[in-house]
Amino acid sequence: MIRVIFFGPVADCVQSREMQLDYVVGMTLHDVIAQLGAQHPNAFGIVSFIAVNQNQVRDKQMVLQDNDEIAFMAKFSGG
Amino acid sequence: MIRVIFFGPVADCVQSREMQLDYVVGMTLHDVIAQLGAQHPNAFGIVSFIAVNQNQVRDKQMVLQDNDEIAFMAKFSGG
Amino acid sequence: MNAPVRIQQADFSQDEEIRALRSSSKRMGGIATFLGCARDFSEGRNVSEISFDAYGSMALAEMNKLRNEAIEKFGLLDARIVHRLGTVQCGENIVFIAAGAQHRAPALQACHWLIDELKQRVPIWKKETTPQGETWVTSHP
Amino acid sequence: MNAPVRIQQADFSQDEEIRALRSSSKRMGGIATFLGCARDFSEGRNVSEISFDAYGSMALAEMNKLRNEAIEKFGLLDARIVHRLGTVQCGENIVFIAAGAQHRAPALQACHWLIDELKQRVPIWKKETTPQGETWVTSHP
Repeated sequence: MIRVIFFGPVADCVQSREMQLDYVVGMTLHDVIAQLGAQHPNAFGIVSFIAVNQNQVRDKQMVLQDNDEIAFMAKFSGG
Repeated sequence: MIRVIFFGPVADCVQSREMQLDYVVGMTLHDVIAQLGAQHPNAFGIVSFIAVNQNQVRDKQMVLQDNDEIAFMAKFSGG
Repeated sequence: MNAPVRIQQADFSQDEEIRALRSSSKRMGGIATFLGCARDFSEGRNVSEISFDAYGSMALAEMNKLRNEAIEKFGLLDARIVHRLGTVQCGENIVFIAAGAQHRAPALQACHWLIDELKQRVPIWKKETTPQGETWVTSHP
Repeated sequence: MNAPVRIQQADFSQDEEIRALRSSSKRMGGIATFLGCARDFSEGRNVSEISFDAYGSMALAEMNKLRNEAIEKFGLLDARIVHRLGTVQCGENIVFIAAGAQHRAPALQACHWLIDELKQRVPIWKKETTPQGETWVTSHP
Protein backbone atom coordinates (compact mmCIF):
# COMPACT_ATOMS: atom_id res chain seq x y z
CA MET A 1 0.00 0.00 0.00
CA ILE A 2 1.18 3.54 -0.83
CA ARG A 3 0.01 6.28 1.51
CA VAL A 4 -0.53 9.64 -0.19
CA ILE A 5 -0.97 12.72 2.00
CA PHE A 6 -1.99 16.33 1.36
CA PHE A 7 -1.81 19.49 3.43
CA GLY A 8 -3.03 23.07 3.36
CA PRO A 9 -4.02 24.36 -0.09
CA VAL A 10 -3.48 21.00 -1.83
CA ALA A 11 -5.67 19.19 0.72
CA ASP A 12 -8.38 21.83 0.17
CA CYS A 13 -8.28 21.27 -3.62
CA VAL A 14 -8.31 17.47 -3.31
CA GLN A 15 -10.92 17.73 -0.53
CA SER A 16 -9.02 15.05 1.33
CA ARG A 17 -5.90 14.79 3.49
CA GLU A 18 -5.02 11.18 2.77
CA MET A 19 -5.44 8.42 0.17
CA GLN A 20 -4.21 4.89 -0.17
CA LEU A 21 -3.09 3.40 -3.47
CA ASP A 22 -2.39 -0.25 -4.17
CA TYR A 23 1.30 -0.98 -4.39
CA VAL A 24 2.51 -2.55 -7.66
CA VAL A 25 6.09 -3.79 -7.93
CA GLY A 26 8.15 -1.34 -10.01
CA MET A 27 5.71 1.55 -9.77
CA THR A 28 7.31 5.01 -9.90
CA LEU A 29 6.50 8.37 -8.44
CA HIS A 30 5.61 9.42 -11.99
CA ASP A 31 2.90 6.70 -12.11
CA VAL A 32 1.29 8.10 -8.97
CA ILE A 33 1.45 11.67 -10.28
CA ALA A 34 -0.12 10.61 -13.60
CA GLN A 35 -2.97 8.76 -11.88
CA LEU A 36 -3.81 11.38 -9.23
CA GLY A 37 -2.98 14.37 -11.43
CA ALA A 38 -5.65 13.28 -13.94
CA GLN A 39 -8.23 13.06 -11.14
CA HIS A 40 -7.21 16.30 -9.41
CA PRO A 41 -5.69 18.65 -12.00
CA ASN A 42 -6.26 21.83 -9.96
CA ALA A 43 -4.57 20.36 -6.90
CA PHE A 44 -1.58 19.11 -8.86
CA GLY A 45 -1.31 22.49 -10.57
CA ILE A 46 -0.20 24.02 -7.27
CA VAL A 47 2.12 21.19 -6.20
CA SER A 48 5.66 22.60 -5.85
CA PHE A 49 7.34 19.97 -3.67
CA ILE A 50 7.09 16.21 -3.36
CA ALA A 51 8.42 14.24 -0.40
CA VAL A 52 8.74 10.48 -0.12
CA ASN A 53 9.04 9.30 3.47
CA GLN A 54 9.60 12.91 4.55
CA ASN A 55 12.52 13.52 2.21
CA GLN A 56 12.12 15.91 -0.69
CA VAL A 57 12.35 14.13 -4.05
CA ARG A 58 12.97 15.75 -7.43
CA ASP A 59 13.44 12.63 -9.60
CA LYS A 60 9.96 11.54 -10.72
CA GLN A 61 11.37 8.29 -12.08
CA MET A 62 12.02 7.20 -8.48
CA VAL A 63 10.84 3.63 -7.93
CA LEU A 64 8.52 3.33 -4.94
CA GLN A 65 8.55 0.69 -2.22
CA ASP A 66 5.59 -0.84 -0.47
CA ASN A 67 4.39 1.33 2.45
CA ASP A 68 6.01 4.49 1.14
CA GLU A 69 4.46 7.77 2.28
CA ILE A 70 4.19 10.39 -0.48
CA ALA A 71 3.34 14.03 0.25
CA PHE A 72 2.32 16.41 -2.55
CA MET A 73 2.85 19.92 -1.29
CA ALA A 74 2.17 23.51 -2.38
CA LYS A 75 4.84 26.18 -1.94
CA PHE A 76 5.53 26.58 1.78
CA SER A 77 4.28 29.70 3.57
CA GLY A 78 5.20 29.16 7.21
CA GLY A 79 7.04 31.63 9.42
CA MET B 1 34.58 78.73 33.32
CA ILE B 2 35.18 75.67 31.12
CA ARG B 3 34.05 72.33 32.53
CA VAL B 4 36.24 69.39 31.46
CA ILE B 5 34.97 65.87 32.11
CA PHE B 6 36.52 62.40 31.89
CA PHE B 7 35.07 58.88 31.92
CA GLY B 8 36.21 55.28 32.13
CA PRO B 9 39.85 54.69 31.15
CA VAL B 10 40.64 58.41 30.70
CA ALA B 11 39.23 59.27 34.15
CA ASP B 12 41.38 56.48 35.65
CA CYS B 13 44.53 57.91 34.00
CA VAL B 14 43.75 61.49 35.04
CA GLN B 15 42.61 60.23 38.47
CA SER B 16 39.74 62.66 38.25
CA ARG B 17 36.34 62.85 36.58
CA GLU B 18 36.04 66.62 36.34
CA MET B 19 38.12 69.81 36.20
CA GLN B 20 37.36 73.46 35.78
CA LEU B 21 39.48 75.81 33.69
CA ASP B 22 39.26 79.58 33.61
CA TYR B 23 37.60 80.85 30.47
CA VAL B 24 39.63 83.28 28.35
CA VAL B 25 37.99 85.05 25.41
CA GLY B 26 39.13 83.44 22.13
CA MET B 27 40.52 80.27 23.70
CA THR B 28 40.31 77.21 21.45
CA LEU B 29 39.89 73.50 22.03
CA HIS B 30 43.52 73.18 20.99
CA ASP B 31 44.57 75.45 23.89
CA VAL B 32 42.80 73.16 26.38
CA ILE B 33 44.36 70.03 24.83
CA ALA B 34 47.84 71.60 24.96
CA GLN B 35 47.48 72.59 28.60
CA LEU B 36 45.92 69.36 29.93
CA GLY B 37 47.86 67.08 27.55
CA ALA B 38 51.15 68.34 29.00
CA GLN B 39 49.93 67.55 32.53
CA HIS B 40 48.37 64.14 31.66
CA PRO B 41 50.20 62.72 28.64
CA ASN B 42 49.12 59.10 29.31
CA ALA B 43 45.47 60.04 29.54
CA PHE B 44 45.56 62.14 26.38
CA GLY B 45 47.38 59.30 24.58
CA ILE B 46 44.19 57.23 24.74
CA VAL B 47 41.77 60.03 23.87
CA SER B 48 39.97 59.09 20.64
CA PHE B 49 36.92 61.35 20.75
CA ILE B 50 36.26 64.86 21.97
CA ALA B 51 32.80 66.27 22.57
CA VAL B 52 31.87 69.87 23.27
CA ASN B 53 28.45 70.21 24.88
CA GLN B 54 27.73 66.56 24.02
CA ASN B 55 28.46 66.92 20.34
CA GLN B 56 31.49 65.24 18.85
CA VAL B 57 34.04 67.77 17.57
CA ARG B 58 36.90 67.07 15.15
CA ASP B 59 38.12 70.64 14.53
CA LYS B 60 40.60 71.46 17.28
CA GLN B 61 40.67 75.11 16.23
CA MET B 62 37.10 75.43 17.49
CA VAL B 63 36.70 78.57 19.58
CA LEU B 64 35.19 77.85 22.99
CA GLN B 65 32.46 79.77 24.76
CA ASP B 66 32.17 80.43 28.47
CA ASN B 67 30.48 77.50 30.31
CA ASP B 68 31.27 74.96 27.57
CA GLU B 69 31.46 71.32 28.68
CA ILE B 70 34.35 69.41 27.09
CA ALA B 71 34.62 65.61 27.30
CA PHE B 72 37.87 63.83 26.41
CA MET B 73 37.01 60.20 25.70
CA ALA B 74 38.76 56.91 24.98
CA LYS B 75 37.45 54.62 22.25
CA PHE B 76 33.96 53.45 23.18
CA SER B 77 33.43 49.88 24.36
CA GLY B 78 29.76 49.69 25.27
CA GLY B 79 27.33 47.06 24.10
CA MET C 1 13.14 22.11 29.91
CA ASN C 2 11.38 22.38 26.55
CA ALA C 3 13.10 20.97 23.46
CA PRO C 4 15.08 23.53 21.43
CA VAL C 5 13.03 22.80 18.28
CA ARG C 6 9.25 22.62 18.60
CA ILE C 7 5.97 22.88 16.71
CA GLN C 8 3.14 23.66 19.09
CA GLN C 9 -0.35 25.15 19.39
CA ALA C 10 0.48 27.05 22.57
CA ASP C 11 2.11 30.45 22.71
CA PHE C 12 5.67 30.73 24.04
CA SER C 13 7.62 33.20 26.18
CA GLN C 14 10.69 34.91 24.72
CA ASP C 15 12.19 35.22 28.20
CA GLU C 16 11.85 31.48 28.82
CA GLU C 17 13.36 30.60 25.44
CA ILE C 18 16.27 32.97 26.03
CA ARG C 19 16.81 31.54 29.52
CA ALA C 20 16.94 28.01 28.08
CA LEU C 21 19.27 29.13 25.28
CA ARG C 22 21.79 30.87 27.52
CA SER C 23 21.79 28.04 30.08
CA SER C 24 23.75 26.04 27.50
CA SER C 25 26.91 28.18 27.83
CA LYS C 26 28.42 30.99 29.89
CA ARG C 27 30.49 31.94 26.84
CA MET C 28 27.44 33.42 25.12
CA GLY C 29 28.06 37.10 24.46
CA GLY C 30 25.43 37.72 21.76
CA ILE C 31 21.90 36.43 21.29
CA ALA C 32 19.92 37.37 18.19
CA THR C 33 16.24 36.58 17.93
CA PHE C 34 13.51 36.87 15.34
CA LEU C 35 9.85 36.88 16.25
CA GLY C 36 7.23 36.63 13.52
CA CYS C 37 3.75 37.83 14.45
CA ALA C 38 0.34 37.86 12.79
CA ARG C 39 -0.32 41.24 11.18
CA ASP C 40 -3.76 42.80 10.83
CA PHE C 41 -3.12 43.66 7.18
CA SER C 42 -1.61 41.67 4.30
CA GLU C 43 -1.55 42.29 0.55
CA GLY C 44 -4.06 45.10 0.94
CA ARG C 45 -6.60 43.11 2.94
CA ASN C 46 -7.53 43.18 6.63
CA VAL C 47 -6.66 39.95 8.39
CA SER C 48 -8.45 38.83 11.54
CA GLU C 49 -6.67 35.54 12.14
CA ILE C 50 -4.20 33.14 10.57
CA SER C 51 -4.34 29.37 10.70
CA PHE C 52 -1.51 26.99 9.97
CA ASP C 53 -1.34 23.51 8.55
CA ALA C 54 1.88 21.48 8.58
CA TYR C 55 3.39 18.19 7.56
CA GLY C 56 4.30 17.84 11.21
CA SER C 57 6.88 15.07 11.23
CA MET C 58 8.75 16.42 8.19
CA ALA C 59 8.52 20.02 9.45
CA LEU C 60 10.05 19.05 12.78
CA ALA C 61 12.80 17.04 11.06
CA GLU C 62 13.61 19.97 8.73
CA MET C 63 13.67 22.43 11.64
CA ASN C 64 16.09 20.18 13.53
CA LYS C 65 18.28 19.96 10.41
CA LEU C 66 18.20 23.76 10.09
CA ARG C 67 19.27 24.15 13.72
CA ASN C 68 22.16 21.72 13.29
CA GLU C 69 23.26 23.38 10.04
CA ALA C 70 23.17 26.84 11.61
CA ILE C 71 25.19 25.72 14.65
CA GLU C 72 27.81 24.24 12.31
CA LYS C 73 27.82 27.01 9.67
CA PHE C 74 27.99 29.99 12.07
CA GLY C 75 29.77 28.36 15.02
CA LEU C 76 26.83 28.96 17.34
CA LEU C 77 26.81 27.89 20.97
CA ASP C 78 23.09 27.08 20.71
CA ALA C 79 19.93 27.83 18.73
CA ARG C 80 16.18 27.41 19.19
CA ILE C 81 13.27 27.36 16.74
CA VAL C 82 9.59 27.35 17.76
CA HIS C 83 6.66 27.50 15.31
CA ARG C 84 3.01 27.62 16.29
CA LEU C 85 0.26 25.68 14.52
CA GLY C 86 -3.52 25.94 14.67
CA THR C 87 -5.16 29.35 14.72
CA VAL C 88 -3.32 32.51 15.71
CA GLN C 89 -5.17 35.78 16.26
CA CYS C 90 -3.98 39.04 14.78
CA GLY C 91 -1.13 40.42 16.93
CA GLU C 92 -0.10 37.03 18.31
CA ASN C 93 3.21 35.19 17.98
CA ILE C 94 3.80 32.77 15.08
CA VAL C 95 7.47 31.83 14.97
CA PHE C 96 10.50 32.38 17.15
CA ILE C 97 14.17 31.92 16.29
CA ALA C 98 17.07 32.45 18.69
CA ALA C 99 20.77 32.10 17.95
CA GLY C 100 23.49 32.44 20.59
CA ALA C 101 27.22 32.83 19.92
CA GLN C 102 30.32 34.19 21.61
CA HIS C 103 30.18 37.33 19.49
CA ARG C 104 27.37 39.27 17.90
CA ALA C 105 28.04 38.89 14.16
CA PRO C 106 27.53 35.10 13.90
CA ALA C 107 24.44 35.27 16.14
CA LEU C 108 22.85 37.99 13.98
CA GLN C 109 23.78 36.31 10.69
CA ALA C 110 22.54 32.89 11.84
CA CYS C 111 19.22 34.31 12.99
CA HIS C 112 18.63 35.96 9.61
CA TRP C 113 19.69 32.78 7.76
CA LEU C 114 17.45 30.56 9.91
CA ILE C 115 14.23 32.47 9.29
CA ASP C 116 14.95 32.75 5.54
CA GLU C 117 15.69 29.02 5.29
CA LEU C 118 12.71 28.07 7.45
CA LYS C 119 10.39 29.85 5.02
CA GLN C 120 11.97 28.00 2.08
CA ARG C 121 12.36 24.54 3.55
CA VAL C 122 9.81 23.80 6.28
CA PRO C 123 6.45 22.31 5.12
CA ILE C 124 4.01 24.68 6.84
CA TRP C 125 1.15 26.55 5.16
CA LYS C 126 -0.60 29.71 6.27
CA LYS C 127 -4.25 30.61 5.65
CA GLU C 128 -5.42 34.16 6.29
CA THR C 129 -9.00 34.91 7.35
CA THR C 130 -10.21 38.22 5.90
CA PRO C 131 -13.66 39.85 5.52
CA GLN C 132 -13.60 38.44 1.94
CA GLY C 133 -13.05 34.88 3.20
CA GLU C 134 -10.11 32.58 3.70
CA THR C 135 -7.02 32.51 1.48
CA TRP C 136 -3.95 30.30 1.51
CA VAL C 137 -0.82 32.44 1.37
CA THR C 138 1.61 31.54 -1.38
CA SER C 139 4.16 34.36 -1.43
CA HIS C 140 7.21 34.85 0.79
CA PRO C 141 6.88 38.49 1.82
CA MET D 1 5.32 52.30 30.02
CA ASN D 2 9.11 52.59 30.01
CA ALA D 3 10.77 54.89 27.48
CA PRO D 4 11.95 53.18 24.27
CA VAL D 5 15.55 54.32 24.84
CA ARG D 6 17.04 53.91 28.31
CA ILE D 7 20.29 53.64 30.27
CA GLN D 8 19.68 51.94 33.59
CA GLN D 9 21.29 49.96 36.40
CA ALA D 10 18.40 47.49 36.64
CA ASP D 11 17.98 44.41 34.50
CA PHE D 12 15.17 44.33 31.92
CA SER D 13 12.72 41.74 30.60
CA GLN D 14 12.75 40.85 26.89
CA ASP D 15 9.06 39.95 27.06
CA GLU D 16 8.17 43.37 28.50
CA GLU D 17 10.26 45.20 25.92
CA ILE D 18 8.69 43.20 23.08
CA ARG D 19 5.21 43.83 24.49
CA ALA D 20 5.91 47.58 24.57
CA LEU D 21 7.38 47.47 21.05
CA ARG D 22 4.46 45.65 19.45
CA SER D 23 1.87 47.76 21.23
CA SER D 24 2.88 50.56 18.86
CA SER D 25 1.37 48.87 15.77
CA LYS D 26 -0.75 45.91 14.70
CA ARG D 27 1.04 46.01 11.34
CA MET D 28 4.20 44.54 12.91
CA GLY D 29 5.00 41.22 11.24
CA GLY D 30 8.68 40.89 12.18
CA ILE D 31 10.60 41.75 15.34
CA ALA D 32 14.36 41.28 15.46
CA THR D 33 16.23 41.59 18.74
CA PHE D 34 19.82 41.52 19.88
CA LEU D 35 20.77 40.80 23.48
CA GLY D 36 24.36 41.31 24.58
CA CYS D 37 25.40 39.44 27.74
CA ALA D 38 28.47 39.34 29.96
CA ARG D 39 30.65 36.36 29.02
CA ASP D 40 32.80 34.46 31.50
CA PHE D 41 35.79 34.58 29.14
CA SER D 42 37.29 37.37 27.02
CA GLU D 43 40.61 37.65 25.17
CA GLY D 44 41.85 34.51 26.87
CA ARG D 45 41.05 35.62 30.42
CA ASN D 46 38.31 34.55 32.83
CA VAL D 47 35.91 37.36 33.59
CA SER D 48 33.86 37.46 36.79
CA GLU D 49 32.05 40.77 36.29
CA ILE D 50 31.90 43.77 34.01
CA SER D 51 31.32 47.35 35.06
CA PHE D 52 30.27 50.21 32.82
CA ASP D 53 30.93 53.90 32.85
CA ALA D 54 29.11 56.30 30.54
CA TYR D 55 28.80 59.92 29.55
CA GLY D 56 25.15 59.54 30.44
CA SER D 57 23.52 62.58 28.87
CA MET D 58 25.47 62.22 25.59
CA ALA D 59 24.97 58.43 25.51
CA LEU D 60 21.21 58.81 25.86
CA ALA D 61 21.12 61.51 23.19
CA GLU D 62 23.16 59.33 20.79
CA MET D 63 20.94 56.30 21.45
CA ASN D 64 17.85 58.38 20.70
CA LYS D 65 19.48 59.62 17.48
CA LEU D 66 20.32 56.01 16.53
CA ARG D 67 16.72 54.94 17.11
CA ASN D 68 15.37 57.79 14.97
CA GLU D 69 17.89 57.11 12.21
CA ALA D 70 17.04 53.38 12.17
CA ILE D 71 13.29 54.04 12.03
CA GLU D 72 13.86 56.38 9.07
CA LYS D 73 16.53 54.33 7.25
CA PHE D 74 14.79 50.93 7.47
CA GLY D 75 11.15 52.05 7.60
CA LEU D 76 10.62 50.53 11.04
CA LEU D 77 7.33 50.72 12.90
CA ASP D 78 9.22 51.04 16.20
CA ALA D 79 12.57 50.33 17.89
CA ARG D 80 13.88 50.12 21.46
CA ILE D 81 17.41 50.33 22.91
CA VAL D 82 18.28 49.60 26.55
CA HIS D 83 21.83 49.62 27.98
CA ARG D 84 22.73 48.77 31.55
CA LEU D 85 25.30 50.66 33.60
CA GLY D 86 27.02 49.86 36.89
CA THR D 87 28.22 46.32 37.54
CA VAL D 88 26.95 43.30 35.64
CA GLN D 89 27.77 39.77 36.74
CA CYS D 90 28.95 37.14 34.30
CA GLY D 91 25.93 35.72 32.45
CA GLU D 92 23.77 38.81 32.95
CA ASN D 93 22.23 41.12 30.36
CA ILE D 94 24.13 44.19 29.14
CA VAL D 95 22.33 45.63 26.13
CA PHE D 96 19.07 45.02 24.32
CA ILE D 97 17.99 46.17 20.87
CA ALA D 98 14.61 45.50 19.30
CA ALA D 99 13.44 46.53 15.84
CA GLY D 100 9.89 45.96 14.57
CA ALA D 101 8.75 46.28 10.96
CA GLN D 102 5.99 45.01 8.68
CA HIS D 103 8.34 42.45 7.16
CA ARG D 104 11.32 40.55 8.45
CA ALA D 105 14.20 41.88 6.30
CA PRO D 106 14.14 45.51 7.50
CA ALA D 107 13.69 44.40 11.13
CA LEU D 108 16.71 42.07 10.94
CA GLN D 109 18.88 44.58 9.06
CA ALA D 110 17.99 47.42 11.42
CA CYS D 111 18.78 45.33 14.49
CA HIS D 112 22.24 44.44 13.13
CA TRP D 113 22.88 48.07 12.12
CA LEU D 114 21.78 49.41 15.53
CA ILE D 115 24.12 47.27 17.62
CA ASP D 116 27.07 47.97 15.27
CA GLU D 117 26.41 51.72 15.37
CA LEU D 118 25.83 51.72 19.13
CA LYS D 119 29.29 50.26 19.67
CA GLN D 120 30.83 52.93 17.42
CA ARG D 121 28.88 55.97 18.52
CA VAL D 122 27.64 55.71 22.11
CA PRO D 123 30.03 56.94 24.86
CA ILE D 124 30.03 53.92 27.18
CA TRP D 125 33.11 52.12 28.49
CA LYS D 126 33.42 48.57 29.78
CA LYS D 127 35.83 47.34 32.48
CA GLU D 128 36.33 43.60 32.95
CA THR D 129 37.23 42.13 36.34
CA THR D 130 39.53 39.12 35.97
CA PRO D 131 41.75 37.17 38.41
CA GLN D 132 44.61 39.37 37.12
CA GLY D 133 42.77 42.57 38.03
CA GLU D 134 40.60 45.08 36.23
CA THR D 135 41.04 46.09 32.59
CA TRP D 136 39.24 48.65 30.45
CA VAL D 137 38.18 47.04 27.18
CA THR D 138 39.28 48.91 24.10
CA SER D 139 38.51 46.58 21.18
CA HIS D 140 35.18 46.01 19.41
CA PRO D 141 34.92 42.22 19.34
